[in-house]
Amino acid sequence: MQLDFTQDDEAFRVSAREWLLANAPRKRGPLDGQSARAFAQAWLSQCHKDGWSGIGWPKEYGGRGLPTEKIILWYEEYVRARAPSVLDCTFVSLNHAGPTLIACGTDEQKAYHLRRILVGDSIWCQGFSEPGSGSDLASLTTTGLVDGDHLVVNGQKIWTSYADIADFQELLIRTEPGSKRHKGLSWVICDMKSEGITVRPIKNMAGATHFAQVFYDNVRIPLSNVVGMLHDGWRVAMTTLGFERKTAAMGLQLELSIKIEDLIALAECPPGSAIGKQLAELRAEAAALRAMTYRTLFKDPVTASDGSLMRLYFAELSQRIHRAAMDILGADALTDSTWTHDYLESYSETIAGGTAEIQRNIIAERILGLPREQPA
Amino acid sequence: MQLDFTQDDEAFRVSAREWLLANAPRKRGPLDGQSARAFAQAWLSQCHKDGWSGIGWPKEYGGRGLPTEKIILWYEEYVRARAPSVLDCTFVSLNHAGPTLIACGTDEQKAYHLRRILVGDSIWCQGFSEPGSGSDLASLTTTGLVDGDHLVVNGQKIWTSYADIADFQELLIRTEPGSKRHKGLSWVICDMKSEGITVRPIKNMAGATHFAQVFYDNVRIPLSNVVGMLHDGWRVAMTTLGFERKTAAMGLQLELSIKIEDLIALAECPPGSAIGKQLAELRAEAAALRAMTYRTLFKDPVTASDGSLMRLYFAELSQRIHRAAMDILGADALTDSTWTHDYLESYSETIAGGTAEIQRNIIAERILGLPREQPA
Amino acid sequence: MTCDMNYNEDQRQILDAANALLNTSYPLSRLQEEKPDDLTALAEFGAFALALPEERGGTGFTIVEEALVHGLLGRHLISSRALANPIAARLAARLGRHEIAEQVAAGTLSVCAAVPADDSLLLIDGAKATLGVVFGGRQVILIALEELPREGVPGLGHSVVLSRVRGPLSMIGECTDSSLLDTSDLLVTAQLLGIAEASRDMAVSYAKVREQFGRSIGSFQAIKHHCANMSVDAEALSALLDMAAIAVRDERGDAAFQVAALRLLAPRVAFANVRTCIQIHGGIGFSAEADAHHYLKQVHVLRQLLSGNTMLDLPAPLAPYTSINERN
Amino acid sequence: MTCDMNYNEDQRQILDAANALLNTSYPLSRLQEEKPDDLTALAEFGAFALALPEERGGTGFTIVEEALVHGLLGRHLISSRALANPIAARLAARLGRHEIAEQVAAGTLSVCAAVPADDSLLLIDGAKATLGVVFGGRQVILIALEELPREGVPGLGHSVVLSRVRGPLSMIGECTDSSLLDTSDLLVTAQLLGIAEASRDMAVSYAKVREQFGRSIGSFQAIKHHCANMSVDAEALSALLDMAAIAVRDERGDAAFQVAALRLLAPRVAFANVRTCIQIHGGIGFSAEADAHHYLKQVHVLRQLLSGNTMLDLPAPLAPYTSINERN
Repeated sequence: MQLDFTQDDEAFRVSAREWLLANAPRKRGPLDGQSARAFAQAWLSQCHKDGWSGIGWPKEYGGRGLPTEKIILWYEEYVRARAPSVLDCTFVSLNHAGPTLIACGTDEQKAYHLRRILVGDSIWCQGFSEPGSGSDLASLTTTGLVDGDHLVVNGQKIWTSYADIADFQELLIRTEPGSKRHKGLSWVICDMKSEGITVRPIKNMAGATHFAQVFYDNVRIPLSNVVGMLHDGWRVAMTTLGFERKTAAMGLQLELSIKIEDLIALAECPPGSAIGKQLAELRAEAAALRAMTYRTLFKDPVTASDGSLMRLYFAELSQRIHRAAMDILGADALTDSTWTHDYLESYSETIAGGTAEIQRNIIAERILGLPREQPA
Repeated sequence: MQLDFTQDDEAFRVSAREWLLANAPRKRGPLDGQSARAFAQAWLSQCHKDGWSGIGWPKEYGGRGLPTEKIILWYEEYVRARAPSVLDCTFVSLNHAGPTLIACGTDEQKAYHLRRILVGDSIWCQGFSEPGSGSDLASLTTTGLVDGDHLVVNGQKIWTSYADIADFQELLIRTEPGSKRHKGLSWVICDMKSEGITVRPIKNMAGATHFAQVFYDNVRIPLSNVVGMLHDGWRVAMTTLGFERKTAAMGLQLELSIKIEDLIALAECPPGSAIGKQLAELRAEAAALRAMTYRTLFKDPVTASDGSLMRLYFAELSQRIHRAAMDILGADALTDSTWTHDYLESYSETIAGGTAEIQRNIIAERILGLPREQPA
Repeated sequence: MTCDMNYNEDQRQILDAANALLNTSYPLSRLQEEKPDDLTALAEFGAFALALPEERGGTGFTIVEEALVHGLLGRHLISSRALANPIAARLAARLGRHEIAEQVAAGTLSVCAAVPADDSLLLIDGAKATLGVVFGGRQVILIALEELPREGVPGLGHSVVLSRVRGPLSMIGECTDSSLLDTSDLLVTAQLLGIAEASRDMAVSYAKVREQFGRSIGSFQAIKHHCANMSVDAEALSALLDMAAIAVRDERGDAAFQVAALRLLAPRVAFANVRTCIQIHGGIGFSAEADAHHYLKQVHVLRQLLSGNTMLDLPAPLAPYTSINERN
Repeated sequence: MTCDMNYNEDQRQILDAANALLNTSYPLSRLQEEKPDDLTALAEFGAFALALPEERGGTGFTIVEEALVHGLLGRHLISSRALANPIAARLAARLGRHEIAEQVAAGTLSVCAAVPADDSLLLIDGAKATLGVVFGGRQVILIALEELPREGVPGLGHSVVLSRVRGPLSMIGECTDSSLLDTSDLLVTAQLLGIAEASRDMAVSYAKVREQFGRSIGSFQAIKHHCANMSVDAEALSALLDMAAIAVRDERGDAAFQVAALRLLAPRVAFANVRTCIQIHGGIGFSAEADAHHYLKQVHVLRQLLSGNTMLDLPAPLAPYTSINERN
């Protein structure tokens, strides 16, 4: 076990720090809509111009192919400089769609999309969840029927972040009629400007409208947009999990270390006080989360259940930190501010991407080997 | 809604207080074995002599038939005077076996047992749980087969408190061969001196040996010892639940109000300190428990699920109070003392008499009407 | 019977009547319109004069019935103006300003709640209020708002309606008397209890109908146990509230203690239940389309109206006669 | 690779060897005999000289490997003398008492842990110890015990073995240096982690075999989620311990911070896991016949050996460059 950063690593850290402090926007960007898109695109484009977009992507696809050590240092510097949240509208394209195309896409798909993603020219959204299959993803029912060299898609998706401003969607649909559960699904690239798509934005409890319901009425998608094999979409969807669980989550996880420091600065904590005790514990947990994050980066392979452990710890810690902030804010907790907004947003942490209950099931069944839930 | 105690009630309170302060033992009694029996018997006998035994029992059976108001006042004064724990080896006879006999026993059974119980002459234990049916009481398998005018009992019971020092046992057994679940059970009076009974005491984690495993090897019990109808034991076992949940639990619940006051006195709590915050919350919860206790006393009927609500709140609060004590004790937490003993004993609160998990199921299914657990 | 913790016939009637009014005039669906509550129907019902003596226009009920009704107001997420109102009426009466007290009780003067924030005051849903009650720890202050310029302030999640006022306040009077603070806290915690119960009920109803993995999510033990926890805590809080309300009404010696306990417990239970309610609803619970988030925001509002923690400063009604050292 | 959080080959070997020794010589079943642990086998294995330089009789490993081994000692509920020993050796060396340090490391002098209690000292499992290490907040003191009369004291649940000494102590020396306290806390928390993991494993194993309602209790979601919680917390603690051990070994600037975090987290996680383990075992978990209660009592012992909370006194390794006010 070692954490020895080389001189080269340290030089990289300094260059990242200097660039971020000089270039990262000083203010938080807009929360939703076209202005959020414009802000995120401008920031990604600026990153790309100076070589900071897709630093973990392979060089052959326009990334910098940096090793884990440097990616750690980049994200550490990123959060310390308070650069824009990694969870903006470029998150899906950079951390999910792009890596999936790299792993499973055709040459044509890669050639068309990857550069656009890195530069910030195309924004992606994810079309996995459906009204009837929130936590139970494999029960999805949106269908794509082969008609000549197209799929004809009907159905609906929900909780699709940034659907209203996205150019493309990674869409998981049932292409084999009558298939069950994980079988017979396909992962396709859906152009959000296609005819037959209706996007109904949904406001969340924090007052932001970054997710939406998407309806598909005979939407025609070329078969050439299928990524991986037809009917093999579940496997395609799973390929990026490792990437997602390592690199993509890192920015979010490390950001909590900054938030707890902000909170300690915000609060007045006489020694031995109740609030001081609470903040000390939260700080210790944030340190543990950081240690878990690093450990996971060097694990190979990172399984879905490793992801669940970390996801759950992160989610509940994030909620506790934000709740503590509300206590500390006093009457200011009633106003809209960065803290109160993030507090309300934190309620999604134990819901989105599989509820805390589902994560616990996964840990119990897949890591600990306890008996599977009995199907109905 | 009213809590108006009459002048008569207040006079009763004063007499109870004076008697308790003059007569209640100043020291905690022995924890287990014959010395615990002797201590409990002496105390109950003294109570009986002055008219304080079975104050809630009907007058015709030797009790005082006092109304709820006076029973409240008695228990309030009882815990304030630090009289011996109600959960000693007379608990089952006074609060469970006795009331069951009153409700379902024959005249002969009543005539023989009730006075002995009130005076402290006979000690009872409860034979419900079995090694394979802890939380799942209805799955019990100890059998009693009719043979002439006797039942012949084979099997084993576990977690039987005070089996080693008891004279009688309220024994729940399967008397109808092949019957399932709640059907075909009988509630019988078992003389603990019967041939074929072996008692194996089990030490608990607090170092006390007040429960035991009991083995039955062709134990012959007269059919005249069946309480209620043969094969109707489940209903008999349920009749005392109301009594148990109202009166019997009161002493234990109110005792927590005293414990939290002791803890506040023990701790040094500067205002705003972490420990002060914790104690304030525990004190508030103890106040809520007391309010719940009173509310339940005036509820009619008190259902099993009402009992589960209160039991769960009590159990978890008791554990929290005792855990806080361990924090406050510092190095003294390593020594054996009243606090540390009670702390260790408190681990049983969420296990004995149906685990916390079972109580939550009962609340969810019977009060809230959520779907029943699917049987295997 | 001299003691009885059950509701009597009068209490059941006022609760039924209030419930009927609230269901008709203040259904939760009104919240989608994002308009300030019109409290006229409640005022006409007499909700703000419940505990007033009959000769002063009251209905002759007591603080006990008033607290029960506030439980329903909490359930229906009625604007915190409905809390500011009865406190303003009492405060005005104590200050000898009976003309104000009567107008407030009749609902002809609009009162909002206010909380101090740095060098300003935040008015909650008080854009048109003519009076304000400042809830500031262990005191309440009645202020005139008519001439004060108000600045709109974005509220929590863009759904708490706030405005800010600065500068010298036109103070009508103040009160630091514990009995008024206890009354105020009793009504606030009654509303918190209403929210705790409503969010339990909403979660249970949803758990029965929402299906995942081919069965209702309420059949999963994790969801069941969430719901059971909500029930236990709400039941304990409800019993405590009844106990405290009786104690306040009857001016019992333990009234301050019981209210102090409520003050600690009520926001904790309400928060926990609302959080669980949102969690059980999943994605829809996090959206602004379900009502769960309104409960959450109202809990944040209500907790600001509670006076300070006094739990360890008061003698317990049930304390030992001898110290533990004497005993052992 | 310059960074790697996985165990290397040497680390896996020492862990395997220590595990084999512990399974053979210190099975949990020995606890039923209620006899003090004989630490000779561990001493011969070199467990107390792990981090000593080779020229001083050590095995040339580092504090990282020592911490990993202490995780196993925690799992096997080895007497806290095995913790007092390496601290005594380090303390003696710092005091220039190398002859003591060497005898302690070799296991020829018996050392016990001691904690101050009012005007006396409680020795933990120290009936025959010749030296004591007093763990007293932000200092450790080495004392000679040979001539001190010891009074047996009933310990927690009659299974923690205690004796009390009073009067003037024969002090060999003391140390308030944070680096020694951090090393000590690292080993103590490693043992707490071992207990947290062992109680998780014990609970999971039991949940798989114990049947109620016709199926294994591990198929009930409530039990599953208890086990999942134990896993998440143990995993986080384990990662933090590795991070801290590396930092202490390499004398990194964040070593004190990481250890401070461990000091808060480790007892909390160990307690929670042990409590859940007992609960999952039901009646048998509450009895003295299962081993779960020994874990509980050892957690109580170990937490007394931790030095004081410094979590908010230290700079964070990952802190923002600008204050939040500058940013917004």
